[in-house]
Amino acid sequence: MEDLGLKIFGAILTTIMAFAVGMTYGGIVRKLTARVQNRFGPPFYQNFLDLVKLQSKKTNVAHGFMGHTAPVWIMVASITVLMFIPILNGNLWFPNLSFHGDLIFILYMMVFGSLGMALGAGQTGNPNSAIGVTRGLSMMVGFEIPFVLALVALMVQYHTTSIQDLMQIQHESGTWLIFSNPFAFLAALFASLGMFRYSPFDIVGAPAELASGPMSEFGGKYLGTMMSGGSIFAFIKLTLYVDLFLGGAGNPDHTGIWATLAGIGVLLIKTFTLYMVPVFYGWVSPRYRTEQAIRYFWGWPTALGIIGLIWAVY
Amino acid sequence: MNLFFIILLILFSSAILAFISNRIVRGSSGIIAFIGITAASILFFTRLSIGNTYSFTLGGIQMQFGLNSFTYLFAIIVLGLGVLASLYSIQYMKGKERLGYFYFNFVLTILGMVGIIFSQDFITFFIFWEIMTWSSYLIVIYNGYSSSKVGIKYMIFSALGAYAMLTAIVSIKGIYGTFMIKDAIAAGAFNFTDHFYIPILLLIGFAVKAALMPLHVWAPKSYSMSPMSFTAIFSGAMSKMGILGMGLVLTSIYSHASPEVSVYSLILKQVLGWLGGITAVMATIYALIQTDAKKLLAYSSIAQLGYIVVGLSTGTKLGVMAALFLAVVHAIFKGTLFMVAGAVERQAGTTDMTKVSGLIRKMPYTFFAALLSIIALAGVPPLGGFVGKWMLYESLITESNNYFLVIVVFFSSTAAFLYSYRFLFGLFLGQEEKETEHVKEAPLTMVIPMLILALLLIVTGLYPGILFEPIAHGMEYLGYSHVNWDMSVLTNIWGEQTNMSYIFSLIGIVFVVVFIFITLKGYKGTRNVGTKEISTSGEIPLEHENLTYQMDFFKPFERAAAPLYKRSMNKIWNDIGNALEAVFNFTRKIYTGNGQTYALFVIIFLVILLIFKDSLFAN
Amino acid sequence: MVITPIHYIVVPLLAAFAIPLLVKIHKELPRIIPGLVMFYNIIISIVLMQQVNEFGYVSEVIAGWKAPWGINLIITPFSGFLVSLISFMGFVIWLYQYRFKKVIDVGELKSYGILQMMMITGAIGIIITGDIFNMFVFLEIVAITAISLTSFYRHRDGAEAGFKYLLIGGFSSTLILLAILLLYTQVGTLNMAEISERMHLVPQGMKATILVLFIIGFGIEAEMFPLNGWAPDAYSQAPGPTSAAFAGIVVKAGVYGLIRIIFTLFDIEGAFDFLIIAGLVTMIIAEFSALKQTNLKRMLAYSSIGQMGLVMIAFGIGTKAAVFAALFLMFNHAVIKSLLFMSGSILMYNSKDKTISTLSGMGKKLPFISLLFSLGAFAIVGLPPFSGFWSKLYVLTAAANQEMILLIGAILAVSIVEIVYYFRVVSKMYFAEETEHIAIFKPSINAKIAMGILGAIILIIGLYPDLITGYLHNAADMILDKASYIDFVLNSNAPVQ
Amino acid sequence: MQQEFHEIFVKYHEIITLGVYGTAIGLMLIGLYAVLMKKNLVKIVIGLSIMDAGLHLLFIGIGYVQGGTAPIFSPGYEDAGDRMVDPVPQALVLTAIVIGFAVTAVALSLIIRLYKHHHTAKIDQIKSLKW
Repeated sequence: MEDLGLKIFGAILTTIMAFAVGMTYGGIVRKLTARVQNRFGPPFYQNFLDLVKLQSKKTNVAHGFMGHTAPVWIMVASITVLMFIPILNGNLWFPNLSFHGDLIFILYMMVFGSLGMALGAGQTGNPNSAIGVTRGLSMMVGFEIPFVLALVALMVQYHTTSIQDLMQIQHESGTWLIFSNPFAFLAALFASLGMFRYSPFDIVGAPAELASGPMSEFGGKYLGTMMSGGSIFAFIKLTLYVDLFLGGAGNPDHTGIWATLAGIGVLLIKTFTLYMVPVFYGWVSPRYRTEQAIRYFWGWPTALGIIGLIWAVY
Repeated sequence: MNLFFIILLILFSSAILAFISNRIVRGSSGIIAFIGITAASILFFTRLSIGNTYSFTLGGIQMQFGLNSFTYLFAIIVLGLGVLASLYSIQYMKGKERLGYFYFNFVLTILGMVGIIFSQDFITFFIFWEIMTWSSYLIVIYNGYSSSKVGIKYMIFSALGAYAMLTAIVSIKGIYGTFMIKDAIAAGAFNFTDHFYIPILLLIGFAVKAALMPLHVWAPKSYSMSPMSFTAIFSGAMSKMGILGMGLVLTSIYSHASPEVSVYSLILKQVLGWLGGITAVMATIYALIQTDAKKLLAYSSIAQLGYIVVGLSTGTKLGVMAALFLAVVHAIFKGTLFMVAGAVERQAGTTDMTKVSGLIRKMPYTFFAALLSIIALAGVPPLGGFVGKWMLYESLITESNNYFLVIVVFFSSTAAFLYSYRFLFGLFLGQEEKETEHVKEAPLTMVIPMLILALLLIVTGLYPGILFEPIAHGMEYLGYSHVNWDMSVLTNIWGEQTNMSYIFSLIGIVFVVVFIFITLKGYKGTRNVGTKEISTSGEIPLEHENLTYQMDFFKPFERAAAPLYKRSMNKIWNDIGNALEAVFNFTRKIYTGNGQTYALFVIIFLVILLIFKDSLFAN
Repeated sequence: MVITPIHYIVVPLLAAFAIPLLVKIHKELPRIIPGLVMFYNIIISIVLMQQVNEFGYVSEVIAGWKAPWGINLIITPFSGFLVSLISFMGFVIWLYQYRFKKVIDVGELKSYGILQMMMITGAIGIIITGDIFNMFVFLEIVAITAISLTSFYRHRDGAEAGFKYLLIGGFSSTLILLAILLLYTQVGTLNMAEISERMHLVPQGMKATILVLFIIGFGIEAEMFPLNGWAPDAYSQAPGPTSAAFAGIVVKAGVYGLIRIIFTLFDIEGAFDFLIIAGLVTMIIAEFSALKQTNLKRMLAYSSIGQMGLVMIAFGIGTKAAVFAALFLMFNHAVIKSLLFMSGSILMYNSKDKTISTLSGMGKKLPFISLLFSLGAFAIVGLPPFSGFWSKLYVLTAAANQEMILLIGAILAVSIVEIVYYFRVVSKMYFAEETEHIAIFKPSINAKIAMGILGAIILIIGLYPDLITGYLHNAADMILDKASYIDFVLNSNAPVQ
Repeated sequence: MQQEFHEIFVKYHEIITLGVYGTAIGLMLIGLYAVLMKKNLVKIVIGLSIMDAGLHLLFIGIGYVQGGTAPIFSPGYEDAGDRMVDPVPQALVLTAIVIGFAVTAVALSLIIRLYKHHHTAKIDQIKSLKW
């Protein structure tokens, strides 16, 4: 029973950490972007302020049941996936609830939130929301292909569908998967451009074009909760990439408090580095149209993915 | 009298009664059909047990009825869905014309399927197969002549399949001297060494019903043109008869193929798998450009059947299990979805998604059923659909090493999100139409079957084991040994597991917690508004305006995937059909109408025969 | 009075000659007499079939001259089956045509009755006679009456169809006569049993020549391609009951002739293969042609030809199972195609220009007729659980036993074509928008009964084929057992009446 | 006288037989030509009749036994069986002639009707029933 209590405590801690990290990263990116564009920009903790403001709004506008539950779906997806992703390799404090973090389950669970949000956005009746959703879904068909190719390549190469095992393999062999299957990594990296929806793939929210896309009609507690969920999600994606390709963080042999903190530090460095890729790419690229985005993903990234898969098989 | 006959007789007599009774009391047919099917089901599930057989002779042919654990699985689908769909049908069909005709064929179709399930020999199998086919054909054309071309197409392809099957059946008789399915398998009819055409022809026959590419072109319209209460069975149960046959044949091939011909069975695996995969992809991308919800679902059915075929084609334990699991789950959610479409059609008058929107407030229960089914369809955890998808992927990756096929299937199932969303959004979300103001929730007898099915999806997600049990027995009947299963833990052969009840409780807890949080927080300050109250550039749309985004929903995707839309199988078949008709038209020109020409034919024929008489009529 | 085979021929023949006399007594008599005659024929059939079951064969020697010198009538399980079928179909057709046209002038009625009686006489004669020249005479009787009946309606197309039939029929008679002549010069007898016995004496080349002549002669009546140019025209122009009679009676006699020649008279293996090929070509061309027809009866005619092709194929396979299947097919074809022609004729009378496209909405106006037509259509394409399925199944099984996989494929491919055009009609009838309203000619109750009987047979045989398979097995045995036939006819000690 | 005639007959028997056969076959071919090539309905029917006539002649020719007598058994001619003409073909021909007559009659009546409706007797113009 003690074990369970520890796990629950760990789970809550993980969630909070993921939330904090995600929000902070978002703030930092806002700041950096502003600097690049020669603006002063908000402070890095601006996202927290926004959240506080949203959550403390007195009046909230609800657009019916699906609109009401949309944030719930997002939170469910975020937290559930978070629970299944190993944050630190073999560390008790960040429980691996995952019975090995099954990749296929995670792939599908990640859609859960988007689906809920899409339905909620649909119910609001705002055409911009629906357009945003269709764009998002269409683009998803684009970037999932290289992403899945990369994942299948990993699964095939190492005969496992578990993230934990993949991390363990990297830990034991000392070689990150980025080196043992670079093509798969590249494919996944390209896919991540779409996943983070920074320019040129910011066609879903498409500021100034679709208002804010699916989010258009949400405000107050709803938008606040959605933002929290989204931040957790950003952290999840980054951690997933790090776990899969960059060797993960943490050391199963040392689980002391200092080792854990060091692990978190490593994780933060790795994730932040990774995060900068789409952000940098976004700084220099104008927005694609949806079909261009899809075509983009079906081009080189998919080819790389196929090469990666062939690489893995032979 | 034997129980098999009694069940068939109950169904048959209720078909006849339904036909007659409508002339006496209008609208009573539906109730009679429902009672008949229910009675048959009760009898089936209470009195009949696996292993019962009954032999008899008809027309000089030894025949046998029986029930084995493999067919029992399909009996669950057919009878379960049959009872619910007929209950649903009572209200759905109310007030329509020719109800006697409809229910007669409705019950006959079920009779046909039950007969197929009972058959232990090919002849009864074929007889019931054909009964099922023509009775369903009669329902397909029920809606009128506009759809009769559709009916013809359905019938042509069904006949193509059925006759391919018949050829194989009589060949088995000719070569192995038996019509019994078990004996034929034991005699090696499917062992692929010689007479390899037998299993191929059988597979073609089943592939038609399973709407496998390139034999699927009948399906989209046939599914969408029939009354929805029937399509629930049509797509949910009848397509599974094809799966039943394919399962039987494929597993026999895989388990009986001798080593020296294993390369052929490998080719077969690949061909079937890829056909299934391509079916899934093509049907999906066609589904997402539809504007009629019924057609969307029809294409989606084809795509789902493609997954099932992929699963069957692997021939591995997990793959076949995934296929059979998906078959059951598909029956459940596609049955529900067609019922949903039917409910919308009945209440709102149309299922054209460009004309209907915002029904969620009007038909909340229907929406709920649709939502659960769509989640299952998309394969999103934690419902039953995910379990099937998980097993399918795992089997492809871990067991049959068919990696690129995984990608194809995955592409299809990702694109499936698009039409899933389209369906829910198009019918239930968006702004409310003025024309649909009067719409009310569907009657109770329609809602109940939908909700029962939707709840079944939750159960199959939480405890997939209740389906694994009959599936495992069925697979053991087919020749797989030691089929392991757990109540709610999925395991692949690398030993990795996914615990469904665990996932389920996690999602449940988080959902409830966050839901309570979001509901209670600032509960008083929450203002519920209608769909017209939106912030479009600071203006509120007028009452009569509808801003819902419905036209060209996935146009960008369509443009991106344009090459895939270029060649439609339908067009190819139409071209073939037209070419054949031209040939036929040319052929009949032989009958010139001139008597003298005919006389000339006679003489020419005479001369030819006389010239070749020695070679033709040698002793 | 003792019932003997001669009654089969004498009674209808007498009736034919009596009709012009009896019409003087009462003008309704020509309507009734054929029915009585056919009913009597059914009674004969029942009695004789019982005897056949008991003794195996029943024969009658005419005028006391024993075979091979005299003409003998012989009823075997095979010919007995066919004459029973013809008698039965004759009766049903009579039931159907009774009051087919309410107002009809006596002259027409009279001649129709005469011709019909003659036709049945001829058809039965072909089947039960044991003498080849006698067979020829009966064949000519059938041909001439059939031609007259084809052009019975005095519109222009009837005469055209009749003339074509006559032209080709003329060839048929000439060739058969020539064949008989050649055969006679070789074996010096006309009795079929004796011919068969002496056949081995005939030189090979001559034998083949004679066979070719016979095949073409009877092939014309049996609608073999390319000798069947007359058939679609004749079927489509003849009055409704006559079309049914063509399918149920005339063609059966033609096929019987062909089969008798090939199975009993000759022992040439190649003829069987030839039958398969000819049957296949016949079937394919006919079904292809049927697809694009606009006239319902013409479509049915082509379909009928196609069915006969299938019968030929089945006989051509030549094994016992195949012959059994062929007989079953003949039975089904008689019943089903007659039903189709009967109901189709009524449908046609109610359409403006006799095309399929004007049939829309018939399902509502004439529900019973449409239902029966659909039943027939379902049965003829071989859908279970109707009788047509079994015959098709047996044919295919027989073919499969010989491993003729391509043949099976061809038969079934053609069946798909068949399905297309039949189902096109059915869906048109029930599901098309009603075209403009025209006055409906309702069939009389007796016509409905007649069609109902046929429909019931289709269903009952379909559900329980064992009712007739026994007879068919006996008949099939007989066809193949040439020796015992010869033995019986020539050295018979069995009861000769 | 009779003896002389008989001798001459025997002498030319083969020629005559050949002549009979030749005539018969020639007639049949002429008839066939008329049926296949002539466009006029009446000519076609005439062709049919000629063809039949040729066939009948062939029958008689084949049935003839050289120097045969009438096929009647009567007192004093008990041995006639050996040298009488085969009666069967003659009987057949009689029947066939009757049949041919009937066919011709029907044909002519049909031609009359055809002419009435089509106002032509050309067979290639009477094909409203085709395909």
